[in-house]
Amino acid sequence: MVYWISIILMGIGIYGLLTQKNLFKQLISLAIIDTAVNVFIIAAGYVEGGKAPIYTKALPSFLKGAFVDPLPQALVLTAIVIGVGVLALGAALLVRVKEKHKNLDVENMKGVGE
Amino acid sequence: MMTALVVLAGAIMTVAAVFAVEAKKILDSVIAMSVVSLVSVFLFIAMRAPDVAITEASVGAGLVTAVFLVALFRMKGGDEE
Amino acid sequence: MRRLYAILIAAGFVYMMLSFLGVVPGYGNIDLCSRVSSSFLLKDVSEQNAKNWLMAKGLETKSIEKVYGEKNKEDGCANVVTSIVVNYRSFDTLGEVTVLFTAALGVGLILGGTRRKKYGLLPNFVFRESTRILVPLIILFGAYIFVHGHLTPGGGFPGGTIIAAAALLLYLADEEFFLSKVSTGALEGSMGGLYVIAGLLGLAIGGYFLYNFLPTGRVGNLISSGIVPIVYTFIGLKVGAELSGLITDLHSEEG
Amino acid sequence: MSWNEMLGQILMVVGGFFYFLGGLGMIRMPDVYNRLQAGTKATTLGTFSTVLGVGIAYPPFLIKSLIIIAFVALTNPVGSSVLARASYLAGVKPAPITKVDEYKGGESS
Repeated sequence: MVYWISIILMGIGIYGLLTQKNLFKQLISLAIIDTAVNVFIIAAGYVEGGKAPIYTKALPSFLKGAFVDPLPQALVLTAIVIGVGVLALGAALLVRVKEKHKNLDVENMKGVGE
Repeated sequence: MMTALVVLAGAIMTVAAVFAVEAKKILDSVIAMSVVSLVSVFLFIAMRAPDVAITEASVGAGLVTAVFLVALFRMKGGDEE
Repeated sequence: MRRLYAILIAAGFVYMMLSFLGVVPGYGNIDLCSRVSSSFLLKDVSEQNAKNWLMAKGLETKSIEKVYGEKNKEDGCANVVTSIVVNYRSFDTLGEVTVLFTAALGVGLILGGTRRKKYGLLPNFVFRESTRILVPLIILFGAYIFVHGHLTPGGGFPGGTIIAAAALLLYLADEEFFLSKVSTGALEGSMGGLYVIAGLLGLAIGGYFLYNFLPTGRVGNLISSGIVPIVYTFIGLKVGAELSGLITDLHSEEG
Repeated sequence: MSWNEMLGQILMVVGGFFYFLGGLGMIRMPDVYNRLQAGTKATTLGTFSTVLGVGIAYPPFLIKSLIIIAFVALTNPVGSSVLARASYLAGVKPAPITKVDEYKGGESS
């Protein structure tokens, strides 16, 4: 189920990346792909009926189905923060591009795409 | 119950993503992207990942939207001069 | 025409990913025993309870004693994700922090300046005065999140982001406010240096980089799990200073 | 069910009722300022009531819920006032039924 949601979101992101001529729209498509991939990786570690991976007083029922898998969560925690760095750097670059070329359209820039 | 909520969240995310890609104004697009991030927080909670959920809520939905809005505001400010 | 090609490519990608779904295990049907060790799953907050439970099940008690008696890699953290992120994948986190630093450095090189960019917004009395009350509380909340990172959900990265949100609030409330580049740079650099020094201390004492050399205490206490809360405090302050510097760069101009 | 759980759940139901009133106001009110007023006032009361109900029903959460109430009381009115001011400065006209506009001509801060 969640696999389907994230794959459809990735498809929408790729579609936006291919069709939109505005650079800011392409950055937003990249952000959508980022979120979708994170959802996909978390879904790969979900165990039906599992608990959140935090030790509490009650001991988990024996092994199978005790926790969800904590390793994808740690990886996604890294991926989210790096995504912020990438998107902020992209936004800063776009501010400069706008100052230089006066617009963000890929096909109307001087010296680009001709 | 949980499955129905997950399906609803997926529907909202898909509609918001299509709107974010196809909207005419970039401001609408940024807000729709933030909606996608916020609903994905619910998916993370449904998949028992509270750590990722709190990080996505503060970093992905909060800071990225703020940075995009500030960058957009700078661009708009440059337009009027 | 362009849209048609885009739809075709996106549909091809979706078809490829859906056929790939046959390889990964189905949603929710993962056998966790094949992924992690059993002693990892058998830790508990209350020691006595766990022993009784194991005795009642007729299982061997050796593993549970090993968990409480010796140091193993996940020692002391109640939150497993934290123990993965800052205990035995800590070198990875050091690289992640470096990537974030590089991104903030890039933003500073592209947009940075020494003067506050003014938009000519009118000052708002209510917002400015309430921001003065709120900002210390927000910073306190961020500190709470990253100090309790090994017990509750949260940790250094969301805590640092909340601190950066306080800086963003100050920028929105006051047209004159400008965070000095020196202060954020000094805080960030010293915290990154302390992280590396903690790793080198582990190398000197335990034999490998970022070894958890402090006593680990009991699972669930605030002062437990060795250097994990200390390292998370470093990460939280570093990320907060970095993102505050990033927001400062976005609000500044040359001149 | 002990008395404190009962009291807490009654408070939670009252909070849900206030949320419902806030949602109704969002639909029924004519312009953005009235909607902000409905959305903020009703949901602030609803949050107070719900969080206090949780704190009374489960006493370990009482202090945390009081802190949350203090936070909400600080942030919610400020956010609402800033939103209203921003929409006024952006040129959103109030509904024609409005009689008094004290904000016209700038503020006196």
